[in-house]
Amino acid sequence: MTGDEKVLEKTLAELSHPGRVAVTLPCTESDVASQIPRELLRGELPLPELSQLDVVRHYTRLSQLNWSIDTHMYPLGSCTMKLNPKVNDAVAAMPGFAEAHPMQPAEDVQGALAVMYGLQRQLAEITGMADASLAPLAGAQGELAGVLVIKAYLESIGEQRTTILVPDSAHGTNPATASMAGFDVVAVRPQADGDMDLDALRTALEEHGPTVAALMITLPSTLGLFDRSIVQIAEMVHAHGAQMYGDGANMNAMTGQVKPGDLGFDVMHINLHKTFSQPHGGGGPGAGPIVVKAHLVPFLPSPHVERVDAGMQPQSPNPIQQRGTSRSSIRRAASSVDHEGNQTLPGTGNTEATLFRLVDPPYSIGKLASFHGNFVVLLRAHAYILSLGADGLRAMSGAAVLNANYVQARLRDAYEVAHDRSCMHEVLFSGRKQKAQGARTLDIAKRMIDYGYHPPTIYFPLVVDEAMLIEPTESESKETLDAFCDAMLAIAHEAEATPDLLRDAPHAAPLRRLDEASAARKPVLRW
Amino acid sequence: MTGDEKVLEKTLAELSHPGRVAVTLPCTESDVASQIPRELLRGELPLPELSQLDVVRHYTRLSQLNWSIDTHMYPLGSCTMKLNPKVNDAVAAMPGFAEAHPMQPAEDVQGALAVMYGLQRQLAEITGMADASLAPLAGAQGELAGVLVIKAYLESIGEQRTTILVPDSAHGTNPATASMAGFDVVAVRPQADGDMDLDALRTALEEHGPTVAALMITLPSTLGLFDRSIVQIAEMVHAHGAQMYGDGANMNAMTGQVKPGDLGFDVMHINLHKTFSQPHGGGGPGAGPIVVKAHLVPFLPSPHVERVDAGMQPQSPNPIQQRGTSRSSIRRAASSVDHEGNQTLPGTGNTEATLFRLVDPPYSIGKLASFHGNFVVLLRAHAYILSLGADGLRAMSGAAVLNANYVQARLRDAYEVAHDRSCMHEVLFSGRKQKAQGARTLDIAKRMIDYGYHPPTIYFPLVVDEAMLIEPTESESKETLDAFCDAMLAIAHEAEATPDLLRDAPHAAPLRRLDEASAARKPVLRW
Amino acid sequence: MPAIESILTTQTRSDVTSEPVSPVSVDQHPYIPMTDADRAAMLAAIGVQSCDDLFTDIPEAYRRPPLALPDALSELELLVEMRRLAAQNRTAAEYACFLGAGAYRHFRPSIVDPLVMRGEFLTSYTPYQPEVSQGTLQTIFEFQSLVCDLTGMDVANAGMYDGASALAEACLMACAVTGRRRIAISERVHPNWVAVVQSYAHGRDIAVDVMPHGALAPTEAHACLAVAQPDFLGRMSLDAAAWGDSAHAAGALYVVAVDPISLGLYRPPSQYGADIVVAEGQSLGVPLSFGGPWVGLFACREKYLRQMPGRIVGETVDLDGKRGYVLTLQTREQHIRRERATSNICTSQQLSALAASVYLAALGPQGLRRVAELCYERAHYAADRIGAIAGFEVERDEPFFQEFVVRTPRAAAEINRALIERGIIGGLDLSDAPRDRLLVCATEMNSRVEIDAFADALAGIGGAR
Amino acid sequence: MPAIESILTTQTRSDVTSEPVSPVSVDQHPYIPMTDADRAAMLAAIGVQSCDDLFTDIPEAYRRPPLALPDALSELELLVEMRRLAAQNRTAAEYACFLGAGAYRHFRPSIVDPLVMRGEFLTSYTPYQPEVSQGTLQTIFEFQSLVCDLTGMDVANAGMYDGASALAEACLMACAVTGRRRIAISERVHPNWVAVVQSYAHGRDIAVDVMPHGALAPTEAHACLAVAQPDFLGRMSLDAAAWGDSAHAAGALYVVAVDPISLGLYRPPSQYGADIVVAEGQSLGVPLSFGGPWVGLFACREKYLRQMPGRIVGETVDLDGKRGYVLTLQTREQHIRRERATSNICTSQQLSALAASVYLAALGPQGLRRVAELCYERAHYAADRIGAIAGFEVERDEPFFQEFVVRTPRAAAEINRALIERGIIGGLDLSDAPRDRLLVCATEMNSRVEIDAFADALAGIGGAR
Ligand SMILES: Cc1ncc(COP(=O)(O)O)c(C=O)c1O
Ligand SMILES: Cc1ncc(COP(=O)(O)O)c(C=O)c1O
Repeated sequence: MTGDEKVLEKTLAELSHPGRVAVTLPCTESDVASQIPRELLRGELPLPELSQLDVVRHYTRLSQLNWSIDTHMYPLGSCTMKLNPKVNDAVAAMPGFAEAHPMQPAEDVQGALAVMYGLQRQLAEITGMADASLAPLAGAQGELAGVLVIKAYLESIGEQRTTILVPDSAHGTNPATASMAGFDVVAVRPQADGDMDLDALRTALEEHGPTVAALMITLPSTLGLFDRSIVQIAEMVHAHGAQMYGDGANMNAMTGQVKPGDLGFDVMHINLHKTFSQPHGGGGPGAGPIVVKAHLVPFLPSPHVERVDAGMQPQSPNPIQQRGTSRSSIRRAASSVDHEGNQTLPGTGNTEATLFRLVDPPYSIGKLASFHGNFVVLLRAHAYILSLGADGLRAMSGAAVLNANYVQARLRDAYEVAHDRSCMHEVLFSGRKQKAQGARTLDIAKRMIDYGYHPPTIYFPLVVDEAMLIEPTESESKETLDAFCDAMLAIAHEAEATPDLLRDAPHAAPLRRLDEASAARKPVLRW
Repeated sequence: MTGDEKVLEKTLAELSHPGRVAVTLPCTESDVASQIPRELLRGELPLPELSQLDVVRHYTRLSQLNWSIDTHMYPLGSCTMKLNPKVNDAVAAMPGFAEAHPMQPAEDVQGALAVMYGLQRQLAEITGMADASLAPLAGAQGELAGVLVIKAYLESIGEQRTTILVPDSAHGTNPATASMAGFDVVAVRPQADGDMDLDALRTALEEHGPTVAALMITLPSTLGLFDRSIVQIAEMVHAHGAQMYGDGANMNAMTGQVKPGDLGFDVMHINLHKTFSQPHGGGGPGAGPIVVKAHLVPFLPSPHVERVDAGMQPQSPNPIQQRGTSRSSIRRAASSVDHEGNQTLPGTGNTEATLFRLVDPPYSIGKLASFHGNFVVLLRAHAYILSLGADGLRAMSGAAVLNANYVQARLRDAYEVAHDRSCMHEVLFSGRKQKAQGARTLDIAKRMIDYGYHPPTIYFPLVVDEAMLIEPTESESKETLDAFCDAMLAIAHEAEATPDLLRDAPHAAPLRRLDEASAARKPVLRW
Repeated sequence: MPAIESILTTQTRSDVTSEPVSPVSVDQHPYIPMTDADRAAMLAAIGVQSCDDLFTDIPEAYRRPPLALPDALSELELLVEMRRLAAQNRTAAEYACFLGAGAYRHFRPSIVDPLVMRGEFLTSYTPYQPEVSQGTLQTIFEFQSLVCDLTGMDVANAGMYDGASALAEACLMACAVTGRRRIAISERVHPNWVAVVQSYAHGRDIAVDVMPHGALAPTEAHACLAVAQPDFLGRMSLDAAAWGDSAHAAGALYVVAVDPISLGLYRPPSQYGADIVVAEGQSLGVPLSFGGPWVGLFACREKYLRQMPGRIVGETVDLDGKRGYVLTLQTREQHIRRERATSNICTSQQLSALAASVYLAALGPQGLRRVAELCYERAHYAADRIGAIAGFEVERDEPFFQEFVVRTPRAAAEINRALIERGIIGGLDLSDAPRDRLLVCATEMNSRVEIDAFADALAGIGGAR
Repeated sequence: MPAIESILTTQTRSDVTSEPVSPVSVDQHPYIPMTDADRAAMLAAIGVQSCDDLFTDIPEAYRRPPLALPDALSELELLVEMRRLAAQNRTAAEYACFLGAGAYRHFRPSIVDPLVMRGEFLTSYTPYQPEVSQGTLQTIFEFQSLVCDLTGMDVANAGMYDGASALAEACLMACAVTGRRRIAISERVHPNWVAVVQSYAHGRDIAVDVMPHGALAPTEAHACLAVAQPDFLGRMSLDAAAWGDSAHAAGALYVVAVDPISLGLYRPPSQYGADIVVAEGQSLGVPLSFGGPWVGLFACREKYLRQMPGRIVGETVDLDGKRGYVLTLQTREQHIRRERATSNICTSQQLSALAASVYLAALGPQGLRRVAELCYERAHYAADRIGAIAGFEVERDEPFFQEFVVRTPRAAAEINRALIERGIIGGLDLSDAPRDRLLVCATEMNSRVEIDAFADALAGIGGAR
């Protein structure tokens, strides 16, 4: 009942009141405006004016209108909404990282470069690839980078290939990326069991023959399945001189279980904001590093972190004796083992030793971002991998897959399973049965809100109608999964008995369903 | 609808599941248990076991069940629920403060001592007293300290006084403190206009004559009024050889407007978690420094921060030239003006210079806390005062008083004003009229929740029946006050038209009214 | 601290003195939303000319006194100045630290701060309105339960100011329970805590007998016997149960002060006769912060419940039968009982209690035991290393937990001074001539490598003349 | 970084190599709640023997490969290790900093982080379900509005990856709008941004003509003319309007990249003909963080709305007529339009956009103008001081905002090296032989005292041989 009942929270503009400020700043010592050419000077600046309490309350209240991993189970398929460990936020906030300037010379930012180098190696190891590039700022940009790398590679060997094959179960960014990279997209259908139809693939490969640059395939697929013929697929693709592009958004099912590199992938992107637990922030930031086989390394985006051979390692004096005279001596003593397990140079606090540096790969496809990528996202991912270790990463994917199969087992009688086989980290249902009863998948999703669960991904992938893609991740406990499944079963029963209840849902959210049609017809995009 | 509808949030014990942990720790390298005498060893340790996600969700969800300054107007009379500037939290988190050990030698904690000394001086200046002690951990402990100081002082001049006069409008901690300090409490009534009844005071003073140690009086009073005869009162009290104790919980009305020291107070406590914006944290921490006149200084609690005369001020070399060899040289250059405006010694980072030290006043009443008081609370208060400056502190009390009078003006026709005169920082209403209509003050308070406002302080002070003590503070904007007043007027109308609506309130809170009687009858105080 | 800071600072200050720093006229201060227009409108509504008209109750002569304080600092300048002051402290953030003596440096899991600092916890008041305070109320109920789990006692309150005042209140409570006016306390209780007990006791004119460790003999005159386990010097006594018996034999209550971390490894006081248990909660996820704010843990036997000081939260139901929590048994408290209240405590240390709850919830039994074991292991490793240095002797006559006493070959103060120059905060100087002694502490935060460095430093300093 | 850290670290690492660090068996990792008991029950429910049975779709030979990674670090050890690495960076946290060149150090008000880091913002996904995502959706609507206020443009999107990719997308959008396949861009745009435009353009086989500042002459072949104001060297051009006219004369779009802080003082691009405006949002309350995550601002004229890339939030009502916000105009996007989408962008940088919103809300018009004025004042003071040093020359042929070029008497790299030893991070080395040049930046974070120290240092170094 806070004020206007038609509004959950006023906008900043509605809260604005002339003369208010939320923060003080030092004074200027001259009339700056008078020093600037009149034609360059700004007139009015129409920004909202608020007190500090206004700003604090506004955003605190708005935040409470959100559901999030910190408040609710959020089984959004293909998004891997897992725990975001708070320790990673603490690491991200360390001034030594947060205040590092991207244009500083390498010798002054060895700590940051060590983190990036460490992650490059970790990702290559986890995926079984030769090397990694951390430049891409999100999965989609990773796709662009990967496809451009393929393009550059093919050009380098004098091949003109203009087509990319994309299963029509693929995420929208796959075809969108292919065309951004200047390729024609040819769709290939999966067969009934969810695996790729090898005959269809063969036909496509033969039909488009020498123009096929690559097959862009998601593993596990967006159907939540591990394609059993993936090795043959890779062989067929390679046989036609094309490259295997892997969409690694679903890596959470595979860490420590299988290495895409071993299966024949040439390049793959990884969504650090999925498998490696970067908080999603309501839509980013994320990061989409790519990993590649050796033949593609020279084409990686720039910059790339390279390790110079550690020759002149300075002495490590007793850290304590030098204390008080110079902190650098202490730092110099910080010799340690880097994250691949190799001996690294000591901290280069005030020494001239430079172990890591940024380089442009010889045939690089160029830059994708202003500087070196979403560093803090990389930092969190590095910390996450260090916190889990090899065993932890394997346990993580094992638990993620077990959780998904448990949900499948508990719900299979109530909801139609899209593919009757064990799934990977996510399970795909179809709402056909409920639709026939008068409740569409959208209605089921909205009803879940009343039960306190964020809806899953719906109507994706497009190849299954009334699709519900549920990804519990390893973070949810059995108790939570059981409560979730109980709710889903109750909803299935409601769909049968009282479908209207679902069509009107949600009933217990801050808002009821919103009119998206008129929002698009007469767009109101600003105050 | 999250699970059990009868429970807003499960307890940690209900969420517990054997084997779970929320944080990892390093390994031990031996079997420690075997090294400890069996009779000292613990058997089972029945603590809850949760995953990190369990813990994060539990507390995040619980927090959302709270109302707070960051989410709602919170006009709790006598509590000064004002903005808590976020910058003060940033200061409190600085490692140089957060990791300072209370047992370190003075020369190693000059920064912390400088903060305490600065605050001692600021509080003395603001209140017009000779000096301050920051030891008391809350207002009530400040009261105890103040009364014990009076007791020690009187003893030192050979007086045996056993009575303390306390207006019956006083906060409960006043009489409770008086008896904790071993005094008998004699109550004095205010007169109709809210000021103290001088005749009653005279009678009391004469009746108890030489046994009266002090008058404990709150200024402005808990009625939200500035006692117009405060100066006479002080004279009368002093004339009888007794001391004036001031309860400074309401200092927010007086900063920069009047100095209690000028009015004749001998000792006063200040609630830093009220006037000086320490966040209340759901019930603390706070701090209750006391300020005293010169004759009471020798009796202050220990420790007290003393400033040693700055003789040997080291040279200030060019900060830059020395850089890289020793940071201390940089620090040494940080000469500056301290917060009273005096020239201070430079930071003593690595120098031997010691400007501030902890001392025990010669006739100290002793220690009140393990160490030096609630340092971080003191730190926040110091930062707050520096952020406002003299003008800001005066503007603060001015706005606080104007806001309260504005609320009084807007609501006076709907609710009975306890005293028909301009109030200070808070306004006292009586719900008599509404009670007659069938809605008690409690019902009005609960109804306010439905309108999105935290209820005011109710049924306090005890001397006005159906009391509603409203303190808006300077932090609330006119728009917020207007919306609040509109709600109060609507409620007054409801009380007349549909009192049941109030008696059933709240209707829009996480819970309806709770059964406090049975909670006290059969206490369930743990899982 | 960085050059940039100090430099900026000097400028900051000169700003302060030379020219108004506040960039906006005061009515536009970010903490005070009232604008000139607002003020005018409000004054009109009230029907007065100016703000001053609202202060006429203040005798003319005393109104608007001068305030000798510097001009406001902008937020940027404030942060620079505070960083400068913070940099003047030599803390465990930058130095190795072997100082304990009642304030312990332990690992604080990263989840504690982001949860405790959520605005809804941080900026709410004592939960007087339960319908909109269930967050705080449930966390208090859980805190009480955790304290009971930890100490093994029946009931606990919402927390006291700190460990020392909790002990003082416990002794006063014992007096109320027994109607006696003498307190017996062991000489081995932290001296600061004894001092606080004396301050509180002095108020009520109650006598405090500090008894020698060898002869803890409470009489019929004593309301309680108060001891510490571990004691001020870190020792774990085997006589704790016997002391309890002697107290009970004298009809006195047995009050035990414990280190909460030690309870991860050592048996709880409930198992050796304690009637009231108090503890300093700082070790449980609360930063050192130069001594506060911390929180006192307070637990006792059920039968003493109604004499217990402080706030207590109880479980109940709302009108719809939903579970909820409320402040309860308030008839003990000052706002109801006034001069007959069990204590005058009102605002306490809820946020620190919350931090302790999150800490315990995060560690669980496995984690707390692990921390206690690491403290034991590191402290004993340190004792072995130091004991092996010529001229240094570790007092080992009794078992200890994470702290121990070292006899030093030269003035302890000199040694500490030499240590700080080597980047190490040494132990507590216990020197009571003729003996030179250091009270040394090691926890899970002191790595073996660091302990080795400490020992090497002592070896280097020790001999030096 | 402190002794204690480094020391702890070495031990940490040895722990790692010598023995399992994880104190609990992996199924008890805090990030993975599943216990052995849970696993058994779930496997039974599924009807398989072991977890491995769930991975049989993976060809036998490839299952469970070895993973050459060190054992898990405990949280304590992780923090020690990360602090050690952080300490190896020489940053503006400890050094005076005069480096800009596309990454600017500005004051970040303290309210930004606690609000932005609230779990409900931090850990929510792209708002696909509006009923439970109004927090994020309204903040995006407000972000779009603030960007429009700032740039003076009609419409803005929810934000792009960063300024450089925003510029690249703007150029591709211009190609889509005009149907042309050449991009004209000024040589004075940040070289990294030009490089990103080239990468993106290469994908679609679009040509990029980098035009000399003196001759920005787009032709009928060009989809757009892209310029920067201020430009890479900090200069504010008086020809911005003329460039716009030349672009429009050629039927090309006029794309302008701006520094958002400069808009507090300088007129917005909407007033000199811009069709699309992009900017790097980092200056608006986002930390430097070695280059990311930041956020790209993207605004344009209404008529180009439907070719705009990225997410857009619109206002609407729910079934009860309550105001709400939703993702809208999604038919532009990849998940609907697939290979015909305006861009492939999906996950963007929402949290950084939120930080920028909070920043702008906190500063307001007074604050933003003040920051811009301080930057101007400090930068020009620095230029005056440095210009007065023998051997140093400041390029002043054009007006500048907060960055300027200095000709140095000796190799810029040597000068920077000497500066860092004096606690100062110098400017960007622009040296293009034979000239030695530094690009120097000063903002409100550089005090006059600090600038003086910088100048004195240059004077000392400059002469040196
Ligand atoms: C399968 C798949 N591929 C690609 C993407 C695109 O990744 P991003 O959103 O980081 O650009 C996503 C995530 O939405 C995805 O689920
Ligand atoms: C008038 C008055 N006096 C004393 C106190 C006690 O202060 P504290 O709660 O900090 O102990 C309060 C606050 O509750 C109060 O309002």
